[in-house]
Amino acid sequence: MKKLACALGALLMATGMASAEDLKIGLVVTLSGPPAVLGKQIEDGFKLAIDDKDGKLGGLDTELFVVDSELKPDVALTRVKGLLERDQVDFVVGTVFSNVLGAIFKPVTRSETFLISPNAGPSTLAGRNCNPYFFSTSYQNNQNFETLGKHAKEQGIKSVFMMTPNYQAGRDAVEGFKKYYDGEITNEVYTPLGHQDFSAEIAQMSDSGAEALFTFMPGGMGVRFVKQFRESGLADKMTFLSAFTVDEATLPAQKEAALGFFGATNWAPSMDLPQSKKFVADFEAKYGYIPGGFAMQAYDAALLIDSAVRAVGGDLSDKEALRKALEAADFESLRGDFAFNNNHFPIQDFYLLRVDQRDDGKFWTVVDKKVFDDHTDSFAAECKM
Amino acid sequence: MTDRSVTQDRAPQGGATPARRFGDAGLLAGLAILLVLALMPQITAVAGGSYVLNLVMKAMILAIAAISLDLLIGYSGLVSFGHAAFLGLGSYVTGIALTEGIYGALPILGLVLLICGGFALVTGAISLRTSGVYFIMITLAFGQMLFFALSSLSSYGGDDGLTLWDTPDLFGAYVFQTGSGLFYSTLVVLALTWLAVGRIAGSRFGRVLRAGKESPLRVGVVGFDLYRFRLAAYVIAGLFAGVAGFLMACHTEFINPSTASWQNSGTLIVMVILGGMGTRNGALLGALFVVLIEEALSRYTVDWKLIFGPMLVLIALFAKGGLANLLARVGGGR
Amino acid sequence: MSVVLALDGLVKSFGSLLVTDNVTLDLKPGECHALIGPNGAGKTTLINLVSGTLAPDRGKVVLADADISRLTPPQRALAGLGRTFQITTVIRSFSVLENVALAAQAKDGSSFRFFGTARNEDALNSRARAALETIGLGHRAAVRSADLSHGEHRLLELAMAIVGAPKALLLDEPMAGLGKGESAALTETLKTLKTQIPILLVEHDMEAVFKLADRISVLAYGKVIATGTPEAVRADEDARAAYLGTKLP
Amino acid sequence: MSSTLFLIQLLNGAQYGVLLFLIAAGLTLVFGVMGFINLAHGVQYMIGAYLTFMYFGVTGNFLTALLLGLVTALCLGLALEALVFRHLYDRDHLDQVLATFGIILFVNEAVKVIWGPGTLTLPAPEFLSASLQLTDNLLYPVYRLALIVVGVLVAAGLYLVVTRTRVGMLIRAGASNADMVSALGINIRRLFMIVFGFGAMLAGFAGALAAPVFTLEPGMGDNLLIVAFVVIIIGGIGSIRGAFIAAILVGLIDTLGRSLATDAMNLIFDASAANQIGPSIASMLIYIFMAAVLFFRPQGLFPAKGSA
Repeated sequence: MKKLACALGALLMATGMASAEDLKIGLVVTLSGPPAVLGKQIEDGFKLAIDDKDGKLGGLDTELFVVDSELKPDVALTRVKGLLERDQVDFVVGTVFSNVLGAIFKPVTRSETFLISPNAGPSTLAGRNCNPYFFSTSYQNNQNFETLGKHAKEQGIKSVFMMTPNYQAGRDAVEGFKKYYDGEITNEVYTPLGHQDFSAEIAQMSDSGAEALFTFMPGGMGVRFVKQFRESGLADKMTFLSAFTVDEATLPAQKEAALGFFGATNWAPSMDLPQSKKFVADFEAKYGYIPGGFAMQAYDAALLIDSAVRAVGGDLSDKEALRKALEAADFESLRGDFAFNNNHFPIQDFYLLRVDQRDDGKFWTVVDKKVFDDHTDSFAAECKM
Repeated sequence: MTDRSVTQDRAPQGGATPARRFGDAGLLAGLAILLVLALMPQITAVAGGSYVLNLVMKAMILAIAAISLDLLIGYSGLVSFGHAAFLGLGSYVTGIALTEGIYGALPILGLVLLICGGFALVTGAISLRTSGVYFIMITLAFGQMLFFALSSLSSYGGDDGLTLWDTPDLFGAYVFQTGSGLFYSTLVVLALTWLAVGRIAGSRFGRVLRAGKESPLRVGVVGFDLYRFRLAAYVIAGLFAGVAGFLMACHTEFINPSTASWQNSGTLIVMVILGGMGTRNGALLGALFVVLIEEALSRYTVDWKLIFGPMLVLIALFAKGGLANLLARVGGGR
Repeated sequence: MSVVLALDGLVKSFGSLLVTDNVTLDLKPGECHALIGPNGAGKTTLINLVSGTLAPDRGKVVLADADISRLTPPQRALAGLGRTFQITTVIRSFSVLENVALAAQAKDGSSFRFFGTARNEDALNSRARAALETIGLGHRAAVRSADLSHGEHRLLELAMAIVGAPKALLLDEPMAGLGKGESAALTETLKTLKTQIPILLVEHDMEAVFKLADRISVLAYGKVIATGTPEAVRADEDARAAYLGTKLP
Repeated sequence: MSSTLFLIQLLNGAQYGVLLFLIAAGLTLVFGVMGFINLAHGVQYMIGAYLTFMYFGVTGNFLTALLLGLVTALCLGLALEALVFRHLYDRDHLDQVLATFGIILFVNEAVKVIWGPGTLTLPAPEFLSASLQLTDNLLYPVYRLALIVVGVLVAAGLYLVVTRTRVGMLIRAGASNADMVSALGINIRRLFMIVFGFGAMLAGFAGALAAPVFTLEPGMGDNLLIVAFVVIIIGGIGSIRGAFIAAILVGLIDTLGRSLATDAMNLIFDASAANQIGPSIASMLIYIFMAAVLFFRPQGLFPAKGSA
């Protein structure tokens, strides 16, 4: 019994350490399993921003606590409570995935800690459950898909085959696309999450006679699908419209198989803006890979915190003032135009992107055309803020 | 036929065996663990803070599910690989009830018991036709079916899950609100589960289950329809796990299909084996161990599984009977 | 009631193989009826048909004037058919007493009682102890049954079979694996026991069979080829032929 | 659905089934013969894929890489057997579950640390990189056809080994009565070691073959392990024939289910509900199938213990 008590004591000590710093930020990302690639981008992007500010965001010594959500909502919840109660962070930045954000949302905002999402943007948090303590430097999930829908309509594409994973983000993708696209939809196919073999779906595509494919296959699913799609020969017959399927996270594995495929989002590493060019160059030099939107949004999240803390002169206790400062978004975003809407989601431009090969042989995305100018999400009206 | 007092002399304990004496030590150890848990709010106030208390609460809720699973694995020889389904179902019934405007804890718990019991009755009736590894897999199958069903509940968040903005109340008292109210409610449920499973194991009913674990044939031949006993045990375990699901929904203020995933079912099994099967204390210790060690290790490295994995292997290889037995040996050696 | 247990025209085949061929035999109060036959004669199948592990294709099993042919093994046990196994199947982690108490519990009201410590139920324990005394295992009541000797296991099985006061006993090779002395002792115990509960005995130990049995039936190729007193069977040509090379004592 | 499409889907289902068989075969042998629940079979599949990937990076030749990968997978399997599994043969099934679960955690994490968390790809061998024109606009990689052929060959080979050879006889005898085999003077431990090493190699082989189609990821074997268990349960534990038939059935049901479930639900529900329910039903299908098989045949389709 005594031994147990000692062990318990040691454990409590180990898990209960905290130290005092000026500005404490908790970063909740997924660092386990294949999605760790995305979590790493966010971590690297955020750290790069802190480095660029010489370790002081808003002029305060900054301490960063990185925790791994393991893509398990309950694990994320436990660790976030650790950040809030043990480490007493001033900001929580996260997450990659909507389900993890949903799990941590209530405890973080209830503790009146500002929560900034560098990626996940579920519709409920943009709409009826918007919150004074929640900000997003990314987008509302549907917006990338709306971009593709609008593009498809503008191009006069007559029929589309839709395929997304069978989960909430997949459903949002279909809904977002349909909001602007009014042509024929030949099929709506939902695959299991983590799907391995797309041959059955590809056979359906070839049979459907659709003019274009709309898909959303993040991570490893995207790598497998793009490879199998290219092998099937359909790439020459259907226009490939996608989001999060051919991006900087997956292109290193997809390589030429993805060449010429379309994506859509709010930024591309090839973008011709001085701050963006510097960011991409620094990032590549430091981490050895091309940053994607995840890294950019994390970098912006750090800049946002920097600007707000600076504006309130480092006084983190006046939450009202701090919120005002955050809402002002007084920083130079890597993507160019950036302002917050009433629901604390960005008002920004959206682009159609195309996969291209750089001179050094690496693959990245380039802007094909601007689809939306100062786009606001569709749920802001539901937000009573 | 024979003078009873004479035979009483020969076997004064009514058939006391070493196992019986061990059981008494187990009772004390279990009470000691529960006492330490009861003092956790005070202990964590000194070291660890509310974060550690939260962890302990999470472990306690999982311990309720693990102890109920031990009724199946440890006492009945039924390795259910779908026990997390009841956790998931319990939390979803709670979450959906709250969303639909039912706030009373009693009606919600009634619904949880009704639905989890019904699910256990139907799936158990089918699963118990099989045995051994086939039983493991068919319970997995039902767990997966429920998981996919919960994931497809689009109006309740689909696989993104659902944040719960309300808390069940008991006659206007918020004893299930996260914080000390929920802590003591959980403690009470945990203690009741621990007691109940112990009582059940020692009862006539439990004796049939334990005998059936060793020799289903023998139990049938003396005149028991083991299927009915096992089905009842399966339903009882499902009810306890369902209540654990209710507490989990209150604790996390969030429901998510991953609660019902096969990985979670696996974790519950690991808790039971790790702690020691057929001893309620084992499941209790196993749950505490897994939750606390995971969290402590993950503080040091993202790749904590590189340490935790071999730890499990070593326990499997060298700690026969799991942590509870290890503890008993340490206790006995004093 | 002149017949306790009757097998009436039992037939069972596995595919095209007829393993039980129209077997009819009965068991009267106070007697021991032994069933003998060479290996492969269908004794095991017959036992399974009687105890309910297998269902007959035709024919019926009647216990105390009630047709039990369609009952499950537990139901047959409750109806009053006690049995032991060729291979010992006791609950090894239970004490000897608790094994027997478990069997007693089956016949004593509902076992769907979730509270109360079964181990402390005096009514069950005293009946169990009485059964143990009857077969001479009373002094081992507190021992974990895994620690019993092989012979003691057989006795424990017997105690479990009789504690519910069955109407008939079905013993499957109770002497198997016993030493000479143990076997003789068990024979004596059974001799007393059969006066209270008639016994259908399947046994290889011919010495014990001829000492115990009041009647013997010889089974060959699934058929009963001879039935009668030990003396009559000893003299029977067919029985001798079936045991070709084996000398009946 | 047109009949051409239906035929193509049958082909796809068969191909998935064959791959499942390659994974399930080793599992059912180890499980059936040794009565050992090896949850680590999935990570052995992953190891096979990653080793082949690594050797491909060095040699640039798929077949050489595959061969080297298999040898290494075999060695790792034997090492695991000697370090862990050997000490658990006589123990409770659940101790085996705990130990092999620990191995899963460790190996998945180790792979992530060594090769990184990202998805990796392995090209198909040069001589199989062509494609067949299946319909006017659909190509079918020859590699996938080769996969079916290899799977069928492995199935036939295994079946012959188990039913016709002395080792096969020992394997079957060892499954039904280990004591008897020992009594015959056979070293049952060595037999188990061989079976285990072979099972690990078979899993690695499946992983290496699947890599060009399915890509590589840490944890890539976990979900397939569950499906492989479903396969061997449906087929009957220890039965090669059962595993093969069940694998093909599961492959077909899963593939056809995914392409038909939504259409089928459209007959009952309106379009949006069908889109909601169909994919969920498709995901559940193999589990529903397993539960149904076990309901009618609690020991699987080919329960004969110890037979092939």
